[in-house]
Amino acid sequence: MKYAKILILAAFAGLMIYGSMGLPDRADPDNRMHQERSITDTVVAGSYFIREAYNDANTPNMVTVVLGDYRSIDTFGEQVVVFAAGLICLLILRKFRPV
Amino acid sequence: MREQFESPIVLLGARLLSPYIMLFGIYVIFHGHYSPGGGFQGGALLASSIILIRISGGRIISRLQIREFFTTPLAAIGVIVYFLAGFVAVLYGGYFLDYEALPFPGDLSPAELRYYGILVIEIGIGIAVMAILVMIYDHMARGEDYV
Amino acid sequence: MIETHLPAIISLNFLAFSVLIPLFGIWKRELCQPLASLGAGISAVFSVYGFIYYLNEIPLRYLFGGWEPPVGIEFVYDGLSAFVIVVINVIAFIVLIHSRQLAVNEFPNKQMAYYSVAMLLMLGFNGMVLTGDLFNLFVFLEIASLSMYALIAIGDRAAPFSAFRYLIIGTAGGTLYLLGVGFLYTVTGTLNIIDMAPMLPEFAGNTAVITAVILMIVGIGTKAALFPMHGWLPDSYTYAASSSSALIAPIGTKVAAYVLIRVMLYLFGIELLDLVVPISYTVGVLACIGILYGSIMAIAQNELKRMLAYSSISQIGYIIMGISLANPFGFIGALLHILNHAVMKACLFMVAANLRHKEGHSDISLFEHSYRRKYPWTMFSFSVAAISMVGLPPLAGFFSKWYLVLGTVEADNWLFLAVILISSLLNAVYFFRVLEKVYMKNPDDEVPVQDHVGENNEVQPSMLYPTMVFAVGLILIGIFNVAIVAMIMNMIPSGF
Amino acid sequence: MFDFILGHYAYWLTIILLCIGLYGIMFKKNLVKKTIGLTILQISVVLFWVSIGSKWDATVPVRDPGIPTAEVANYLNPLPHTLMLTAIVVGVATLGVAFALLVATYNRYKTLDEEEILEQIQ
Amino acid sequence: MELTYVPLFAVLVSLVAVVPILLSSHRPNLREFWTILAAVIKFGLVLMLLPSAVRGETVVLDIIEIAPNVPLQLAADPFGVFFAVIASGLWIFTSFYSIGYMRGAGEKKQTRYFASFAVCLSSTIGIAFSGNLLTFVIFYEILTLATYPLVIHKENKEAIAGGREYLAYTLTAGLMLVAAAAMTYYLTGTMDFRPGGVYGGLDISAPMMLAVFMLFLGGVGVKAGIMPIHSWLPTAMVAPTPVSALLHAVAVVKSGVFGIIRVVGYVFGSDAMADYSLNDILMVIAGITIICASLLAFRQDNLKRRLAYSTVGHLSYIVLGAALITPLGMTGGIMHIAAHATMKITLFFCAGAIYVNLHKENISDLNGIAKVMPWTMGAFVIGSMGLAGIPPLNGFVSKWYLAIGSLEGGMLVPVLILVISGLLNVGYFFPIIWRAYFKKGGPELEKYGEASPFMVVPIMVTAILSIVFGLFPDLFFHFFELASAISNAIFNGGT
Amino acid sequence: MIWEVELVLFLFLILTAIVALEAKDLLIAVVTLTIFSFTMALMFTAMGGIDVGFTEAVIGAGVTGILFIVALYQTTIKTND
Repeated sequence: MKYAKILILAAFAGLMIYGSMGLPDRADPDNRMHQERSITDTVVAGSYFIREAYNDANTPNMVTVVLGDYRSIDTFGEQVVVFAAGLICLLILRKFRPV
Repeated sequence: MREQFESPIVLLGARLLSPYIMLFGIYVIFHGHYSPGGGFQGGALLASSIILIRISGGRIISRLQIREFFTTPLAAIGVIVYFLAGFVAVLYGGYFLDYEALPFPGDLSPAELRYYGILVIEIGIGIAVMAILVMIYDHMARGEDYV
Repeated sequence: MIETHLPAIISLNFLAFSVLIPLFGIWKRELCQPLASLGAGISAVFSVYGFIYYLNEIPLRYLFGGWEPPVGIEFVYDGLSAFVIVVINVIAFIVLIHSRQLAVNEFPNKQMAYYSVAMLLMLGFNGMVLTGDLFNLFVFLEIASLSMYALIAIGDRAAPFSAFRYLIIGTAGGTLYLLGVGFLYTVTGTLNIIDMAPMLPEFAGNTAVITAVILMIVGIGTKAALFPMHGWLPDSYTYAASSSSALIAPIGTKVAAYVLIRVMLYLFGIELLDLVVPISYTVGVLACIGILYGSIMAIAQNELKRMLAYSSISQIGYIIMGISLANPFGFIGALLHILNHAVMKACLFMVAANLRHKEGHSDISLFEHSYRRKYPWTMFSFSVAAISMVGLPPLAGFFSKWYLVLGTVEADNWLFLAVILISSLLNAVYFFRVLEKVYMKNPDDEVPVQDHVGENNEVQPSMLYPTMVFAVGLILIGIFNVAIVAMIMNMIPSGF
Repeated sequence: MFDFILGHYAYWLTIILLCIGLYGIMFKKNLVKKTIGLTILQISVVLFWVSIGSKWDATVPVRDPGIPTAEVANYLNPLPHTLMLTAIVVGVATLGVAFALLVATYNRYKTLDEEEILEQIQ
Repeated sequence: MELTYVPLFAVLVSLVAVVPILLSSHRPNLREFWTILAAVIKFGLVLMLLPSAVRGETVVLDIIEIAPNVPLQLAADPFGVFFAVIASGLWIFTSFYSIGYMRGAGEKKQTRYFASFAVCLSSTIGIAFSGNLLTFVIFYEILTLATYPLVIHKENKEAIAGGREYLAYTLTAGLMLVAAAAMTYYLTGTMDFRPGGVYGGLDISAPMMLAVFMLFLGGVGVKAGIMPIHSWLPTAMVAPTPVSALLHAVAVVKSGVFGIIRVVGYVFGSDAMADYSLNDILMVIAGITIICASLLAFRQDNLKRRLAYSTVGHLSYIVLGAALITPLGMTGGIMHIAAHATMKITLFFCAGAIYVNLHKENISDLNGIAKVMPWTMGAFVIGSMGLAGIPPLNGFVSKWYLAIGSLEGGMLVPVLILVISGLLNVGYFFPIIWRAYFKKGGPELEKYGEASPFMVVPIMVTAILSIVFGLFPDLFFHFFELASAISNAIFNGGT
Repeated sequence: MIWEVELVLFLFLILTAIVALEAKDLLIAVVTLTIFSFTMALMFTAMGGIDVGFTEAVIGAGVTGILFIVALYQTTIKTND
């Protein structure tokens, strides 16, 4: 079992290094995600945020705009996760006295 | 959680520190539009200030601040604020969470509407995160027990 | 109005109820279960309505915040997601009705939080099915997973520990999925599935994309209990409370399998998957091993719920094998099996719950033939579901196997064909073992039959009827499966 | 070659962190240690996302009136940062649930060692 | 009169009868009344289809689509009607006989017994009228399930072991059939049964064809009891005797051979069989089975087991008829379905009567019983002679056509096999008759008399039927006419 | 972003991660994990993710640490590995 685990760990490391070879250089402004248009000529979300965030929401902090507006359902889901965590603690640790 | 800790110095330090952390947390929530920060960070800071009192003072003192019982409804209120911000937009003909459709009073441009929409949900997040982090702490500190 | 907002209504309705339940629950504890059923019922009605509505409409894309997809997040309500939504919501509705007595019996002092968390679980599953954004999928995955850990932790003495192990494995899986999404995002610069799919052929052969595929399959496979990542499942299902396992077992792994379909067939497409490494074939082989492993382990179990858990591993293998075949028949088989297996497993776990409720155990070695007198209809449901599981016509299980067999034949994949046939036999072994115990008197038993047979002692209607609904549903699905297949055929992804 | 290493060393170091986290999950018997491993794994993934969001010669994603937003290269990509905010909070929620389960487990078995608990279950 | 829905009603009538049978579980007379009513109605419905079948017409009814472009289709073609007439006709006698047997032996759970019996017959008629492979598979599996409660009826260890073995064999077979059907669908694009086959003229590699054929053979061959996979059949003898009679004479095993002829004649077709020399395989298997089963029958002391091995042998006559792929051989094989059914059911009825009356199962205990049960033993003699192929009886007719058929195909070995097997048949039946008639029985026989009329009358009727059909094969049901029409259809590419 | 700073931080991260996993006392492990989180926050800031850095500092280093400590208070700080 221990050797199997070591094998898994090695396989994971190997896979990650193999994958990292195909990744573009870090911080290179020519990366896909930093372009204005994608290769299928659709809008690239990240660049759109930089250009339009202030015009759309009057807010200088782009992260806040993305968080609160463009991807607000993500944030909503995240809030639900936190809410779920609270409820779950209640569920697991609290017992209500029998009626 | 213990009923009470017998360390006045620690308690005093915590009581001195706590309001400033809380103030900073509120600042972070409301200033999230202009600088790093927002609902989560602010909520977490608020929670830290409350938990600080709870750790240093014990149960009896912390009751004077926010009672354990109120954290769950507070969390629900936070979620409901966010949910309503989306739902009201639906009622006024937009998509869910489409702040342009929100009926804020006054004659506001879409960008300003979004500005206030974001502010509303940040407040909702702040309340919920604060309440829930405190809630998790409370449950953990009491262990498995009857209410 | 309703049509436009249908995806949001179906999923977010659960959230509204999960907040409502604590509010009303503090006031009156008995209201929790009806409210939960009501919430699931509303979503079920809307999803059925949406499914019918979909039949004559183009796919619906719900734009949250009104932003166009690559910028904002969308819910994609097309045939595939509408189908799976109907399956999970209707089953959740019926299971929640069934859970009333169980909750009173097993955790009377935790009902309020339980139903609230169950609603969040359904919110997570609905979101996972509907969302068209890879990161949003992760968020909903975490909602569903967290709720799942919690529901599993309610139960026997060992339940929290098994839930903790599941949490470790499941969160690691979710994290790996997130890492895979990160790779994809680095390469393509987008997160939207519909936006990303046409870009990926440009990056064919890129090692990062291949790694991303593997990481995502491993991550989701953990949730789906694909073979090497199945370790959490038997303990969790066994030790969880009966109502939890009846809720989680039919739905949880199916949704993960659905996500695998989305990722493997819609996002990457089968050519891209097999370009450098034959990933789809590897996944298929893993599914095969899982099928055989699950069936063999199920034979060795004495506890009914544990047996069903192992059988789940093997049945999930069928679905994933159907996906990996990547031809129309395999696809039909996989989707039909999502439906069939959900109904069958719900029925079987509910039977186990009924037995636990009445007898206090579900240990197969203690089953006796008086059960058929005591619980005639429960045992009827069990027989129908078991026979359907084995895959005998004209019950539902036969037809999904039939399409899978057609798929393997079309792919010239004799190994998979043999595995399906062998595992059907193994299924027969472990289900007929139970049926034999229930329907036949023990030959070693010297007690005369008349003294031994109990009175009709059937469970109360609130538990019996849901069980029966599934049993009858299996027969109906079997007879009218062609209507379902006709719908599924509209969903077959392009490129097959 | 140097450019390649400069562009990729962060990935490799992140991979080391990921492997440390995975090692903690798989090899440690103590449940708290497993949780620590899980935390390391999660934060490492966050690090990966943040590192891919970086950009040479760009400033933080807060609009500075002196730097034009029309030129995308001037600002960092805010999207990965946003996503990672979410991921961190999800991580802490998971941690909360994990601790609740830990406490419940400890109350039942009076130990946090996985093997001892498994022995007790048998 | 519109015949379209008659096949459906014929299938459904006994299925519907299950409900009143279950409801009247505490009133035996009413329950058995329902059984017999259903049997008579079913037989009448099947007879309604007979004239059109004799004219060579097929009544087709698509009930519902169960897979894209594959309906659940009932098609009462001549072959189906032929089989349905035998099955439903003999069910009437079996019902009467069951009443006598079950009451005589004081069996438990008779309601379950009669209900399963009804389902069994439903699926048998369904098999007979199946219009395509998928329908066939469905009814085939239902038959498997419905027979299981009958096999384990006694619920002792032996019965449970027998039931397990039965399930293991037949479920495996069902799966192989599913695989074979899927491959056929993939290779030919159709699942219909067509006289002359659907594989003709297709360019398929030989190993593939062999694989499909072997899967089919495994699928239907298990129920047909061909040799390496026959062993469930003797084991299943633990069931009550009417069940054995049904299993071995009418429903299950005949469904198997019916399936083999369907596969050979309607799926593969004679051309494909000959082109890929698949018939050789079938013939070798059939020949080996005939000889080995007859030899094994000698070793059995249990009467029912001896009859079981005899059944295994005789089923392979039919398989042999199919394997000859000559029109006359096919005719002989099909005729033997009817002939063997009437004769073997007579023999099993006799065995059951002896068991109920004297509680004797072993051949060595049968000394002198002819004096006690003259009618029963008379019928037994007729049946066994018929099986051995003595001329005036109906076993002779089918054997004759089999022999002619093999000569027509220019083969001598099958004729030889038939002759040897006929001798062996005589060999293993003769000791029974000899003991019954010429050995002196023990004193305890004095207190017994003939079995109850519920049992003796069906025995006599079936015995007489086997004589009548031997003399006039076309009487009443046009068996011979039908059989030759069927083989004509198969070999001349449809009527 | 200055890669020399990042490299130092990376080395420190790896060091703290290993210590956090290998420490024999769970309290030490948790404190080291907090240091790890805080270093990670610095790292995020160095890479330009000021919001992420802030969040990590507050939540990762603050709240997580508190939760760990409370969990240990409820259970035990003994460990075998």
